[in-house]
Amino acid sequence: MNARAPKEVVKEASMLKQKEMISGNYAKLASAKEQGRKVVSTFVPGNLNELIMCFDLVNNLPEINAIQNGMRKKTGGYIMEAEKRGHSEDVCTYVKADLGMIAKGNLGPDGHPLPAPDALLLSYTGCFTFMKWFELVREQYKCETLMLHVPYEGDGHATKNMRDYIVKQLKEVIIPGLERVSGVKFDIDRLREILRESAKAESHFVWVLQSAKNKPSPIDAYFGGVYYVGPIFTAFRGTPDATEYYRLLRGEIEQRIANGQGPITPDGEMKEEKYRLVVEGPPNWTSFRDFWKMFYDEGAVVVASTYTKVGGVYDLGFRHDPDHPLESLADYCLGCYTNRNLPSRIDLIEKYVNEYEADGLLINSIKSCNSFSAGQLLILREIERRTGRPAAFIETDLVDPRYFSPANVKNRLESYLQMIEQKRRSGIAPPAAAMPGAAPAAAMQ
Amino acid sequence: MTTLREINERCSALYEDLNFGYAREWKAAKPGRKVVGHMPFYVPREIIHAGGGLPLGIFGGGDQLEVIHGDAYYQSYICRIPRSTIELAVTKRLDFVDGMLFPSICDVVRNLSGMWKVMFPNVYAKYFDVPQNYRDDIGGTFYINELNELREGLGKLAGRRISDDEIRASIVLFNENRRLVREVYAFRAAQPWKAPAADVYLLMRAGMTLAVEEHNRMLREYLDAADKADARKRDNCRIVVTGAFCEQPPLNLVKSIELSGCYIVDDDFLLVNRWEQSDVAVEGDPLANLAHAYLHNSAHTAAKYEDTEKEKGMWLVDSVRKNRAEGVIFACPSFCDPALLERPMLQRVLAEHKIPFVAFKYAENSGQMQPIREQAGTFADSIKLWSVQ
Amino acid sequence: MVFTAGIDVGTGAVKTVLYAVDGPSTRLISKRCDRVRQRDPLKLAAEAYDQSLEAAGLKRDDIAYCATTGEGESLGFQTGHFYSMTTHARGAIELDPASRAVLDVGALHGRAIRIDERGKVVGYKMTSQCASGSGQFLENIARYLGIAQDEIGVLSQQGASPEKVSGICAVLAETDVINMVSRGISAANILKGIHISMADRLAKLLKSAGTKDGVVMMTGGLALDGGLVAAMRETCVKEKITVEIKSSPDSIYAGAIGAALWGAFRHEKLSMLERKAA
Amino acid sequence: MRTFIGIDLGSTTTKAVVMDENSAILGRGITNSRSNYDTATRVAKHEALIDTRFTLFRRGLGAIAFGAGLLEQFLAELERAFRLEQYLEQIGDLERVCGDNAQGERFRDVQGKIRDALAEVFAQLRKDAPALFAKGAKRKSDFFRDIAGSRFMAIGEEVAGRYKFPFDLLLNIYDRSIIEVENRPPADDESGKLLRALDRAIGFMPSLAGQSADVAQAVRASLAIPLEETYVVGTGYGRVTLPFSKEHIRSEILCHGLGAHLMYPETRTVLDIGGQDTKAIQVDAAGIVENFQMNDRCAAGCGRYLGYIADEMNLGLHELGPLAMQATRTVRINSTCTVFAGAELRDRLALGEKREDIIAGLHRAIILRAMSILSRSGGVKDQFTFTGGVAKNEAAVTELRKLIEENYGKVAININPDSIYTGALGAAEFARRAVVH
Ligand SMILES: Nc1ncnc2c1ncn2[C@@H]1O[C@H](COP(=O)(O)OP(=O)(O)O)[C@@H](O)[C@H]1O
Ligand SMILES: Nc1ncnc2c1ncn2[C@@H]1O[C@H](COP(=O)(O)OP(=O)(O)O)[C@@H](O)[C@H]1O
Ligand code: SF4
Ligand code: SF4
Ligand code: SF4
Repeated sequence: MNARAPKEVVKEASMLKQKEMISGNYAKLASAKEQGRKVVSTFVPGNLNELIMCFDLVNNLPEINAIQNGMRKKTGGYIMEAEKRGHSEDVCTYVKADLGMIAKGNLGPDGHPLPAPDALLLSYTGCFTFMKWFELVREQYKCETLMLHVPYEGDGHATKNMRDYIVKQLKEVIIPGLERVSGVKFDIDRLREILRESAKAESHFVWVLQSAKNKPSPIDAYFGGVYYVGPIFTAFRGTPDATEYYRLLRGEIEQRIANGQGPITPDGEMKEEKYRLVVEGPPNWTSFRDFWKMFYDEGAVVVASTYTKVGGVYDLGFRHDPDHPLESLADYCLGCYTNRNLPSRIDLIEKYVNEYEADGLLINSIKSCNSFSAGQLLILREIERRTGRPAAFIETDLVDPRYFSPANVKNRLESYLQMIEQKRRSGIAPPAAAMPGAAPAAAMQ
Repeated sequence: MTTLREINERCSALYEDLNFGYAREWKAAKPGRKVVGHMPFYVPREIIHAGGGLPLGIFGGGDQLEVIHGDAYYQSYICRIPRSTIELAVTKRLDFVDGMLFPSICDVVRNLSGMWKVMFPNVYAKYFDVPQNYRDDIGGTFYINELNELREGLGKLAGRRISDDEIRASIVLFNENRRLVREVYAFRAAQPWKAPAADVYLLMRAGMTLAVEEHNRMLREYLDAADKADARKRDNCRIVVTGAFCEQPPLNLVKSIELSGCYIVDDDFLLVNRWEQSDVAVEGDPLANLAHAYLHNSAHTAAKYEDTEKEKGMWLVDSVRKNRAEGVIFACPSFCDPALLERPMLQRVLAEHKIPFVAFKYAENSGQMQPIREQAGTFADSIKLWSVQ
Repeated sequence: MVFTAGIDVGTGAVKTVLYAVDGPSTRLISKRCDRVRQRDPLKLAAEAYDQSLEAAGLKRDDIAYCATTGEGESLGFQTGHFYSMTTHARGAIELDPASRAVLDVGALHGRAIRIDERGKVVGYKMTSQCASGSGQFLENIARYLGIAQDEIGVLSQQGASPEKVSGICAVLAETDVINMVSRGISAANILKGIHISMADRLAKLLKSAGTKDGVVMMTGGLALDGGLVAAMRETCVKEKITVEIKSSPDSIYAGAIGAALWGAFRHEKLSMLERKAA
Repeated sequence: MRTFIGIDLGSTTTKAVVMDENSAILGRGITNSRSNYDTATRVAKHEALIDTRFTLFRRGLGAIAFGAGLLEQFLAELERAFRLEQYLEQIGDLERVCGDNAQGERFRDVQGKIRDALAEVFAQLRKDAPALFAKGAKRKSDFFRDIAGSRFMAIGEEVAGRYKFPFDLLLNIYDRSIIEVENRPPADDESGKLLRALDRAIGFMPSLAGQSADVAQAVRASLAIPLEETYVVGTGYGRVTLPFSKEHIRSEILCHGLGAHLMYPETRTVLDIGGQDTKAIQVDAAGIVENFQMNDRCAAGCGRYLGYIADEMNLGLHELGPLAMQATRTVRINSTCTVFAGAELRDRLALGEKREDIIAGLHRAIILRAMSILSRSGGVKDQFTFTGGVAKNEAAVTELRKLIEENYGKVAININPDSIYTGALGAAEFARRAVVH
């Protein structure tokens, strides 16, 4: 990738730290069985990492495996394998990448075998597919499956009924289940301790995301952001390692702000910030670098993204709360990005476009993910209407290389950026509240 | 006496009417009447009815609706039903609908509920969640509270509180409806040549539009008339269709399956009216009774969590046995995650029980039936040629 | 001994065969293939059937079972209809009893059908909506390249460094090909590239239909394209699918043959039931 | 003089527009992309420059006092004479190549016959040529491939019949040779051809007799004006293959938006249906793109769809629209997959539907798809401009007008005979703006 770069880009301390953390977790997974440790598989959105830690369980995250495999270009084969075994080409490719990986020997992204889980902790948060996914995995392992049903915030807010329902499930289904699997007795004070640590990292993390309000932005809140969310969305939230990671990261970013520097890219530092974008939707992983390059080559920086909120919308103020441990877990699950209804998602994006002074919104629509994708075209329209800034739409997939068409993505992205540029040059301010959806909206009253 | 042909024509007319003339007339007949639409799948229609409302099933646009604006809201890789539903709405075909319920079936319908709120802020739009935990003290409690919230919402729409007694009375009527529906299914399973799949489908579809009292009458008339039908039994095999619980197949597909040599003896089209599989108790707290029926005695589909691995798919095996079917056809909408992710699990169970199956996908507006006939026909051929007679 | 007929009404051509069947012994009396071109395939089928009978000195009444397949359901005078996969399966067994799978590639479709030794379909996979791997596409490209139908196979096998075409869509694939011509890629390499792309898709179908080994009989129009057959063999080696790809000069008749033979089978069964009933 | 050139490298056709520094269009050129992108670019530009010469002739001849309509008549005569020269040159090339291609193994048994037959075919082609370019003659297409091809087929079939060998052989030689001929960059003796055409045109116009020297003088003078390619901008589907640096390439969306704005400044919505893509573009009062949508990777429902249908029915593209206009009802077609268009057609024919009704249904299907894309881009606003090759199809246009009115009420709809050049026009303007502020 950086073959032409004069020298290897220096890895910053935070990068090294994260690398070490991730490989540490994979090593823990690989040796779990020898060490007699129990493994639990669970999902990122609404994950109960603090609770899992209370039972000394090792955390295996199938979505993260799929991402890592995607970046290593292994998922194409896995998906084929799953399709060969009867899965439709229409369905979520995370699921197929996971099942294909299991079918092909269950080697983790680092090449070491992954252990069979002792329990599946099915956090049904923000995505219906999770439920089917773990039913399918359960079929393979025949292991205990603990279902935590998180109701959807259909009316835009959590209700007492929802919260009570989750807390009750935690108390009567999840905690007893984890006790059974791990043989460890639940200790609420231990949970409080871990939650306290989580909250620290969470505050650092929010600072990191909000640093993008600077001009130029010292970070890319999407392509860089997916690295920054790593510790807090996965097996590390609640560990001192995570707090340390964010402390390091924060230091580095402070330095970049002081120097007036832009984000670091795989090809070195970004020279000029020409466009500031908000991005909705997950990235494509199989061509992640190429995808990113299309942005930084044009001087486009992502200043805020919704994908970095799938594991919690911390910038709206939520923190894990040691004083209300189970209730705050419930609130955390309820508040993940994809568990918020569509109007709330639109409000959030609108806020980002305004607060981060973005040139517009770019939606990366993912073929796999109905949870994100269904309704994005309305989001696009609403944001244009409310902010008067242009939005654009590209289509890719998470981990299915068949659905990443570089020429197509580049064409749309370039057209979009040139459009922003042309508008600027003509000196015409974006027409306030121009209603591009005029006609159909008229039909809607 | 109403003839089969008359019933059939009435049902076809209701099915083809994309302007929902019947519901409009029903609403206009008395001031203050409310129509509450719902997407396919389960919603407690009793509560709508108890509030004096008409539950109206919105099952997409079928193959006759030209979708122009709907595509503006959905990418090509999302199933058809939400886009045709949006098309119905933006072309003002649903402008008389006072409320919309979006059952908990998948992320697409879930997000559609939010789109409705944005696009039609004056309509009562609710995402109606159901528990995936089946313990009375956990999921049950949650559900009763949700039902109460729905009762309040619909009460506001009706302009009054919906009483327990009213709900009880509705439960009685809907129990009757479900009983008759079960009877029609049983009749067809016994003599499928007398109850062609397309006719039964239209009869059930009518129930998504008509007032329940009227549909009950129609079902009774149908049973009478169909029994007397003079139809020749054909050399067809008997199959169960599954996977079509949300976006509906085009009528031609239902016909094609039968034409290519398969009698449909059970299916999961329009599960709404067969959701509770036996009577809902009438005495006592009606919401608790509805919750109880939901938790312990409702249909199995991909949208529900199966909490016991051993039980996975057994309902399908049971249906095959009970209806003496010789095979299963999986007909799933293209891009339907719930149906398509469920499919391999069900297929494994069928294979374990040595029940043959075949699978294909459709869209509500699929035009070319040739590949469908080909697959259903080959399936029928193989059962016919190889069955041990 | 009984006479049976099989009529395969396809999108590209109507195939008609007559058989004499005596228990397990089967004899092909006649076969003919009529290109549909711009004609009405049903009328064409009726004519072809009558002319076949006449040439064989038979009348319609002499035929114990006349079976249609393909799109012949609405022909009207047949005794019964069997669906294509059923008939291709039986046809493949007739062409080579060792066949355990059929690859049926025609004008607009591709199917992999897994069968058992009795010719029963045990699994299948068809190409879906998108059709860059269809015969029609190949025909269009060949014309564009200025290559006659019978040359395609020979030329393709001379392609030493084939260029792959995109698999998404025939329209886009066409653009790919035009691009190649403009880059000076030879016709042989282009054709070979198309054959390889088609073979890739078909191999995938084969795999997902569950075929792992044994004889795979290619049927349908494209079984006669030596280039495709060769590419199929290479692809199977490359993909480590240990099957033996075969094709027969009568491959194009597989559907009609299967129909005629299933007709005989059904006739036997029905007469048996009648005897039992009597 | 300074010229600014825009090139739109489309999937089906390549268009070029030459502009002067005042945004006046000097010339337009179009060619088939279905041969070679480089060549197509060169040919289109070349054609546009020739067209530019004609504009210069017109300007140059403006000083001469002509009788009523005489100037137009003369220019038309000149153009026809020039096209004929051009055509004959290419026929010569084609004959040579066909001769070479007839040497192959395949033709050994009939070599003699083929040689004689080819000679006869080409003699006839030459003989027919002047009539093709005579006043008022209608040509099947503007592209050599199509004009020469259809004549070749017609004559070839008859000749092969007489010589008693399969016509397929001749067809095959033609198919082979035409690619080679198409891929040959234009020979650069344009002034020569123009001057020969000048002589011929003057010869045809006795009414000019008195002024012929002045006319020739003016034409020669215009021909001598050097055309400087000041700035070139490329756009279109194949723009990435253009050997241009990044500053010289613009997205086709922007170019279409700007081009439509130049033609109709009041335009707010633009629809372009080309061979492989459909674009809906919203522009503001300055021609700046506000929003756009394109079809996804699937080529369903684009121009090529009509091409497949035409091929399937053995019709020319331009015959399709008129046929659809004869429909009495419109058959509902739900799939616009290009590849299966033929199958769908056969299916419907088998069900007993009438040919024209089905064709009408297919047209409606395309337009419905375009309507969806329009709706997705933000609907249709006054004024609406329809561009791209499909805008030449009257059935498509009729259907579109109907649907627009139904869905968006009365909206002014602009369709320009030169709408196919919209993208190239926008590109030329971008080229001009890059230099002139
Ligand atoms: N939108 C559609 N309309 C009609 N038929 C469809 C549609 N989508 C898919 N099909 C049919 O489904 C079949 C593909 O099924 P299959 O390949 O088994 O699906 P999957 O890849 O999901 O397993 C094809 O035969 C095709 O005819
Ligand atoms: N004379 C005509 N009549 C009808 N349709 C035409 C005509 N000429 C071109 N077309 C249509 O226009 C399409 C090409 O459009 P064009 O805008 O040139 O495409 P592109 O820009 O992609 O090259 C053809 O596929 C054809 O369907
Ligand atoms: S559908 Fe989306 S949220 Fe759900 S598992 Fe797939 S990628 Fe994740
Ligand atoms: S068809 Fe399937 S994916 Fe589509 S809305 Fe219905 S359940 Fe959801
Ligand atoms: S991609 Fe091509 S073959 Fe596939 S549906 Fe679209 S037009 Fe048809």
